[in-house]
Amino acid sequence: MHDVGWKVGGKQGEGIDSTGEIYAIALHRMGYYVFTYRHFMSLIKGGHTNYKIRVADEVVRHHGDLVHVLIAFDQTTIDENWRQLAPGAVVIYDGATFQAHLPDGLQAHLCDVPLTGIAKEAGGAIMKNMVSIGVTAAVHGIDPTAFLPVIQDKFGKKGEAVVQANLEAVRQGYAYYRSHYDVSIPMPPLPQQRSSDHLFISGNQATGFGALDGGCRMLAAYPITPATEIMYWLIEHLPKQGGVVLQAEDEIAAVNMAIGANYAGVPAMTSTSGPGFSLMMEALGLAGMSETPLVIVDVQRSGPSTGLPTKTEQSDLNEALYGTHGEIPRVVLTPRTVEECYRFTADAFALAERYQVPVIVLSDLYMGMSAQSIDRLPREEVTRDRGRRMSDEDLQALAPGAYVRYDDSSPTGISPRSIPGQRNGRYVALGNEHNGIGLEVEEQYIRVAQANKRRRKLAHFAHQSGVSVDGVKDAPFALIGFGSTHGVLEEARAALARQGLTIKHIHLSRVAPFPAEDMMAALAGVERALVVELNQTGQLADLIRKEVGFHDVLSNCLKYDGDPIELREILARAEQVFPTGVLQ
Amino acid sequence: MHDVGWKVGGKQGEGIDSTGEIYAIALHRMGYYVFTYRHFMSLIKGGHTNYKIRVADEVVRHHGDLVHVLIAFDQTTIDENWRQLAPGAVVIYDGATFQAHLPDGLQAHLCDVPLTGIAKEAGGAIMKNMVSIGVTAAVHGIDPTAFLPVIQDKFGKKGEAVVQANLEAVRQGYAYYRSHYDVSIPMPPLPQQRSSDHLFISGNQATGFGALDGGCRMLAAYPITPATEIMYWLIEHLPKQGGVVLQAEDEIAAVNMAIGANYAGVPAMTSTSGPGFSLMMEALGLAGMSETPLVIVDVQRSGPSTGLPTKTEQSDLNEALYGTHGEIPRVVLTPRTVEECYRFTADAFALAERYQVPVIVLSDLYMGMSAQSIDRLPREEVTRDRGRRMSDEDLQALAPGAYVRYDDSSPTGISPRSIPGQRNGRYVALGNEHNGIGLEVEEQYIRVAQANKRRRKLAHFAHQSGVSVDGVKDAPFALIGFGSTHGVLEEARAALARQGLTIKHIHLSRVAPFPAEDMMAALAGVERALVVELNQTGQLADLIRKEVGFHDVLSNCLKYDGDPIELREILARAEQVFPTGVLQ
Amino acid sequence: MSTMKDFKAEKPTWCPGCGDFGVLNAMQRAAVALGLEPEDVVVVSGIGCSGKMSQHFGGYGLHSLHGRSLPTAQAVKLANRNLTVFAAGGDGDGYGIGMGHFIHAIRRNIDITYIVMDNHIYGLTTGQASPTSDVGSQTKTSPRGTVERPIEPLQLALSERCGFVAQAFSGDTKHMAQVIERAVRHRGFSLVNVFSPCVTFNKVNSYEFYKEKLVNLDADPAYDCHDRLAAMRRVAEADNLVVGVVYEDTEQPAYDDAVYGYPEEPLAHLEPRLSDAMYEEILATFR
Amino acid sequence: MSTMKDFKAEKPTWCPGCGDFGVLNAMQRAAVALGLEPEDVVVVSGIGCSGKMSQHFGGYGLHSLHGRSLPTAQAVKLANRNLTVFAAGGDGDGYGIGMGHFIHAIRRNIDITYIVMDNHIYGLTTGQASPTSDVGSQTKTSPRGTVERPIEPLQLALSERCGFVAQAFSGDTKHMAQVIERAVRHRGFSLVNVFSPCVTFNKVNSYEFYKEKLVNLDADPAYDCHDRLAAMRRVAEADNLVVGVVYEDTEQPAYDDAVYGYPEEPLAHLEPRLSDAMYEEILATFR
Ligand SMILES: Cc1ncc(C[n+]2csc(CCOP(=O)(O)OP(=O)(O)O)c2C)c(N)n1
Ligand SMILES: Cc1ncc(C[n+]2csc(CCOP(=O)(O)OP(=O)(O)O)c2C)c(N)n1
Ligand code: SF4
Ligand code: SF4
Ligand SMILES: [Mg+2]
Ligand SMILES: [Mg+2]
Repeated sequence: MHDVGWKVGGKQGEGIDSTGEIYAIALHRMGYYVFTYRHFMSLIKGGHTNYKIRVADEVVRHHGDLVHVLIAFDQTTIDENWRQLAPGAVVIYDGATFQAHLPDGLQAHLCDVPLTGIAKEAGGAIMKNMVSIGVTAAVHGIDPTAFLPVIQDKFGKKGEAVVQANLEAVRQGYAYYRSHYDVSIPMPPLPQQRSSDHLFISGNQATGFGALDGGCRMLAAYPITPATEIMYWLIEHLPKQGGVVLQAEDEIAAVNMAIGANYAGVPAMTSTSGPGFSLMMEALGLAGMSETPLVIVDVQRSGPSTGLPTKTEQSDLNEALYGTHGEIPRVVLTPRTVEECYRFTADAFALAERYQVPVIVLSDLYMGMSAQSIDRLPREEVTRDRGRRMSDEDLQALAPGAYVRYDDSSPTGISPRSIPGQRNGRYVALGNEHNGIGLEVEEQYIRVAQANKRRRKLAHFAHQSGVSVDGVKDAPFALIGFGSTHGVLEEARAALARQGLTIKHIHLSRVAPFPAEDMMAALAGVERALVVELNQTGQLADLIRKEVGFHDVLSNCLKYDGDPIELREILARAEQVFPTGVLQ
Repeated sequence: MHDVGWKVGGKQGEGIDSTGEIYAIALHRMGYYVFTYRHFMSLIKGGHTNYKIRVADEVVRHHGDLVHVLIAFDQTTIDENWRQLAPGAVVIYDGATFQAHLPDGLQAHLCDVPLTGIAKEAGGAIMKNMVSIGVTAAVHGIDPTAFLPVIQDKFGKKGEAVVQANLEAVRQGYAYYRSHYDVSIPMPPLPQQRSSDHLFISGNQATGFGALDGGCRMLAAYPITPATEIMYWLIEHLPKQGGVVLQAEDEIAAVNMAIGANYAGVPAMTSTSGPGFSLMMEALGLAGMSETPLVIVDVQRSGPSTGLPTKTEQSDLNEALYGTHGEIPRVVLTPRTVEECYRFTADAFALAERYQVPVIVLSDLYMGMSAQSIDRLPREEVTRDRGRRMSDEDLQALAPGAYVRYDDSSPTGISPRSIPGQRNGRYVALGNEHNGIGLEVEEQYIRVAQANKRRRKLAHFAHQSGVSVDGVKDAPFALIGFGSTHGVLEEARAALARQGLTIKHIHLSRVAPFPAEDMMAALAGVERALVVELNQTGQLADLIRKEVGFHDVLSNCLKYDGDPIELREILARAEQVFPTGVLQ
Repeated sequence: MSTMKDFKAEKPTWCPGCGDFGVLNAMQRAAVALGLEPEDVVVVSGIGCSGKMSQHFGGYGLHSLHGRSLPTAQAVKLANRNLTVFAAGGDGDGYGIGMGHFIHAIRRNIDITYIVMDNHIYGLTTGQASPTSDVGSQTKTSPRGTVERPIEPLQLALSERCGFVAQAFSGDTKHMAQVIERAVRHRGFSLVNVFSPCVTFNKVNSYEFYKEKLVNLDADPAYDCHDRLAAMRRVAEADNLVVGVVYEDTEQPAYDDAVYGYPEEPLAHLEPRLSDAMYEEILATFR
Repeated sequence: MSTMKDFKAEKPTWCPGCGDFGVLNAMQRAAVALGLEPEDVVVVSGIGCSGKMSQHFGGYGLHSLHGRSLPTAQAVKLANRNLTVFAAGGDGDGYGIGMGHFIHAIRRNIDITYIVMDNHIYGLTTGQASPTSDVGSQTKTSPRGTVERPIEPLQLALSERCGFVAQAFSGDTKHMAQVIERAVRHRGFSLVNVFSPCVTFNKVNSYEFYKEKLVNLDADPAYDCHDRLAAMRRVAEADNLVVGVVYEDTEQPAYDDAVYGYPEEPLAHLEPRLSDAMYEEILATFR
């Protein structure tokens, strides 16, 4: 793989995001694979923000540790990001705005370009972003006209003049750099084979799309970073399918709405992040007890409490596994990729209906907000199932009132549902312990029968998710992770393998029901495993210990500063944990 | 130990509880040790209810499996309770109300007594309860005048005539039985030594008392069975201490109120049960993040969701341990006895202030609502601590604005608090990640420093709770439990030991911070352990597996039908799990 | 045509004499009068004695969580506009823990009927102060009398321009049935607050208490139930002790009529499948 | 005597021009006018741009959870009656997720001042519909316009007999300071709803918009702020576009004055110790 890292940084409100996005889309359309990452703060204006793009000639799943070209709109951008500069990197700044300085001894080229000046000439100061894209094009030797289509898309509706002015800004930036500097950083070669799809999509978009394709026809949600984008996406697309998005008054309303709609026969979900998820704990139990399908997407952010609302983390694992009082069956999926965001969210509706349980999809800010190039979405792999239902004929065939919604004699624990409106299908869905038709009861034997029925439902759970093993199958060393770290862990495995370590990468894309047998098998013979996760206490490692043991085998690699983990951080920790003799 | 079981049962609303209570208090005052258990339903009138009393000559911690005298106000009472009848038991019923029948072959004496008739003669049908107490006295040979003081207490304010009528009802019941039946069941001998205190107290009362004595001066709560009694108790007693009980609009308000009061320097708590506890998950994180002391009492009931609101369970363990998104330090105490309900709740305030963390006290319906005789409350053992605070002088000694509330350089992680109103002590308490003075920040190094500070606080946690080991210290077999099952597990251990098994009983009175070392030590050398808990999935066993392993050693003994576990249920399971050769 | 029998389920577990029997009866009567089929009615209730309504009314039932009947019921209706959806619960459920949802349900104006069995007490938890308890009420949690002002459900609803605001009394189920019938016919969110005595835990707000005090606005030819500000004044002057339709406004569009893209056919009847063409169309937005 | 400087903290992070600067300024002015010491003021805020008030106002601060400023603030006040306690937050925070607490705080009538920075938008989450958004508002979550009726904060408060109901505007901080001063002086719960423009995400409800439309009731000698029903009518007729003290009722006792056993001395100053005698007295009840 060949790759290059690019970053633009400045103050919130300066258009950093749109600059990055335009550049990313342009590269994507050229045929490159890009992976983007937005760094932003929980305030509206001011505050440092940046947009990182990693460009490669094959699919990349991580934003990369290094920056080869940095566009710095202020000194803060340099201060906050110089550690990532690759040797020989180019740093572009506008000397008319501030006097840039790099730490002593850093091997990088500081290039002063009058970004704002050029922009003003081209038609307005705000186009300094486009100028900087032009400069970048010059550094990489990309023909500036390559940006025309994106500019057209972005500014087309503002008129041809605006389009031309922006293109001119790009051209001028390009020209200025060319005539003043000669450092150039080559782009990776264009990918040979390009998929027919070649999509540029974020985890949140993929989640929305998956929901839509999986049958979701109602989203009830309350705005919260970083999950609101799912709401936006579905607001745009659901109504066309006759679906509806409800902005609820709070997360408690949202999740109960999703339960109500599912009860009434409409696949529905709610999307949220940590604080909202915590507010849903009571309703989670209702879905479990009443056997009502429910899908909750939790796009994790950095906690606890309000925490760092615009930063990433994988620390809601425990709450997803153990939240709510009492005991319910639940499914917790932890997609590893944007493709899995799409597929698992789609599947979640089938699983929720098939098993009549709540399904939680645990994504995170990093995966949710990082737009990236992928080859295609695995539509043909989507599980489609509306679950066991009583047809009108089934119900008619029964004596009046004879339908038993919660039939605890079902060997699988799953008893077919009826839907309000269906004749002879009446029952009560409820959070109280109940008998077959949904009346509150307290008889001990009914309680036990119903509790066992609920538990039985997941005994033979089947879904294309669980444990994946990459690398040397019987390696004595292993990296372990779950969810969005799959990409960086694959890179770490490759790096460690290159260093001579016999290693595998075990990854969980589902944590409940826990794939214990597969995990046992994957861990068999492992002498030392490094469990990499973005939280402070090692929740995944704890889960593995609880489920299959291996207390002496597991070591933690924890990151909880809000930023996504870097490859080098994993490698540094690996060096401490794996036999150092092997690594040089 | 000698003991006798007594039970009265009938329809909700028939005065079953007060009958049981009068009888229990009378016995208690005679000097017996009693343990009571109320069985009731989540509806107001109708529905079967009963009140069980176990009477013994020493402290008992369990309501006992057997009933020697059953007062049955209806056939349902017999149907629901005959399984507990001891051979030769006496069953009292009123043939004028219903024709009682026992299962064929059951060795028990059915005694028809015109309870209502006698009551009417004594002054009114409602006194049938008192008549039945008289009958009981006759069965046991207790002098009916022994009931006078209790009757005086209960009815004194209604006038002497009522007192006399009730006493007369007792006398007549006594006389009737004496003249018609001759089966008698001897009472245990009166205890030799009697403690000077000899208290009759329930877990909920002890919890309220502990809170009061531990310094609680504000309770904010929302009614919920079985926790409301704590509220009642404190409504009666807090105002006398200048304290206040707030009935909040919901549990979210309640817990946030408790946080607000603690922030302002007043020890405050909230008490609830499962559904309310689930609603508190977000605020739990706020307390953790803002380092505000907080005490939450969760009197567990049978879940999930609304579940069985009047039944017991130990199934909120997971939520107490893992609830809330993100990661916070927390203390979870699981009192084993009413004495510990008192002491731990009192201690909870000291621990919350000392470590500036939320402290959860996990009680349950069984312990909370079972009034019982105990010798004394361990007042001298109560931990009293207001935690590290800045005195007015400390603050004055600092330069203006120099006070750093969240000083992350503190080696213990604990940094002294100031209280609003104190000069030069201003700061912001918050759920966002923050710097030393409580301003939102996103710098990675501050985040990590603060997260580590928070985590460090419990590294050297010390409290008189954790792991208790009873029985043969190096036994190869063990019973394990937590919280309210301590009493019955002690009886089980004794029974198994009598059967020749070398066994110990390991019990947890604290689950977080987990006493891993002590647990390791307790489990060392154990070949097989039966983890007894009142839930469906074995949450305690899972916790032990996660913390210390021993996957192959642990077996489950689970009960989740809503009733407290019986001794014989544990023994039956023990027989399956421990080497049968040893047991005969 | 359905009859009363069709709307009966198991024998209710309420205390003999409980006002909620009257509410059940009135709901059943209204359902018959409206010509509904039992399977087309969904009762979504909260937790409380009143919450058992979903089990006692012979339709589909959803016995949700304490305070959450409204969000749940709104979604049921949106999911299937052919259903007649009741939300039902107590004063604690609806005006205590559920207060936020109450106000927002009014704003949203989804076409459901909300029946609050207002007994000024927490019944199921055996007698604590409720948000509608009058100042000074002595209950288990207020042995010395409550000090908070009671919730004013009608006034709050009127303030938020609720399109249908009514009150009824369990002592007059015939009238209540008429009120409920009108509430169901109203398109949009309708509130029916019912004085439904708790004979076990509230000895003050009894049948007698209300019989003496209530004024029936429906019987007052001079009362104009279309003047919102006048309604507020009248309710205030009568110290809330009125029954009948207090206010009706038929002009405001219901949510389901106003929201973009909401289909004519019940959502629950549509097969939730994305066509290949639509899938491709969406895919193109990611290229 | 404290001065403005004493109530300043770090430089606010709001967008230049944000209405919340005006609110901060008015609160500071009011604090000075009231002769408060910074350490005796606690600002409890929710989450939102407005929620940063607790960090920007130079007193003690408690930046609580989204929607939970009111329960938290009420407890702070009860814990220490010597403190001047503000609850502060946004329209989403207070009237969306926090609606239930809002109504109940009014009922409870604890002596705090609630300041809502009402910008008709969710600011911090970058521009979604808020409960006070006017019908038809186009936002990120309502690209085709909202269909829900907006919350009527003043009417709701008046319905619940809130003892002090006022409105102010960030474009006139001098007047706002006076209103806040009166609100603080009022014993009991006081509401000050502030039109505080979000210059970044709400281009409709701008300074100009309000400047044109607002009527100042304080400047109207004919207006009687002690007639509740008249106030409701006036607010309705003016379509809520008034500023000034809309209503004040000084007769209702505040919670802390009414609740049994509540001590004169701040609870926070009492040593929470149970005397041996009292312990024994309680013990006796268990014998
Ligand atoms: C979250 C939660 N909190 C508390 C409870 C306990 N609870 C059950 S019913 C009820 C109040 C009932 O009062 P109301 O709503 O007035 O109904 P009523 O019984 O009077 O009809 C309460 C507090 C609960 N089930 N769930
Ligand atoms: C429980 C919870 N849900 C959602 C959020 C995300 N959130 C933060 S601020 C906010 C809304 C802000 O709007 P408003 O209260 O009007 O304040 P403003 O920013 O406009 O001042 C939301 C939804 C959160 N922090 N917590
Ligand atoms: S307790 Fe009151 S509300 Fe509940 S069923 Fe009995 S009378 Fe009705
Ligand atoms: S986004 Fe709006 S409310 Fe938030 S700081 Fe900026 S102007 Fe103020
Ligand atoms: Mg009620
Ligand atoms: Mg706002």
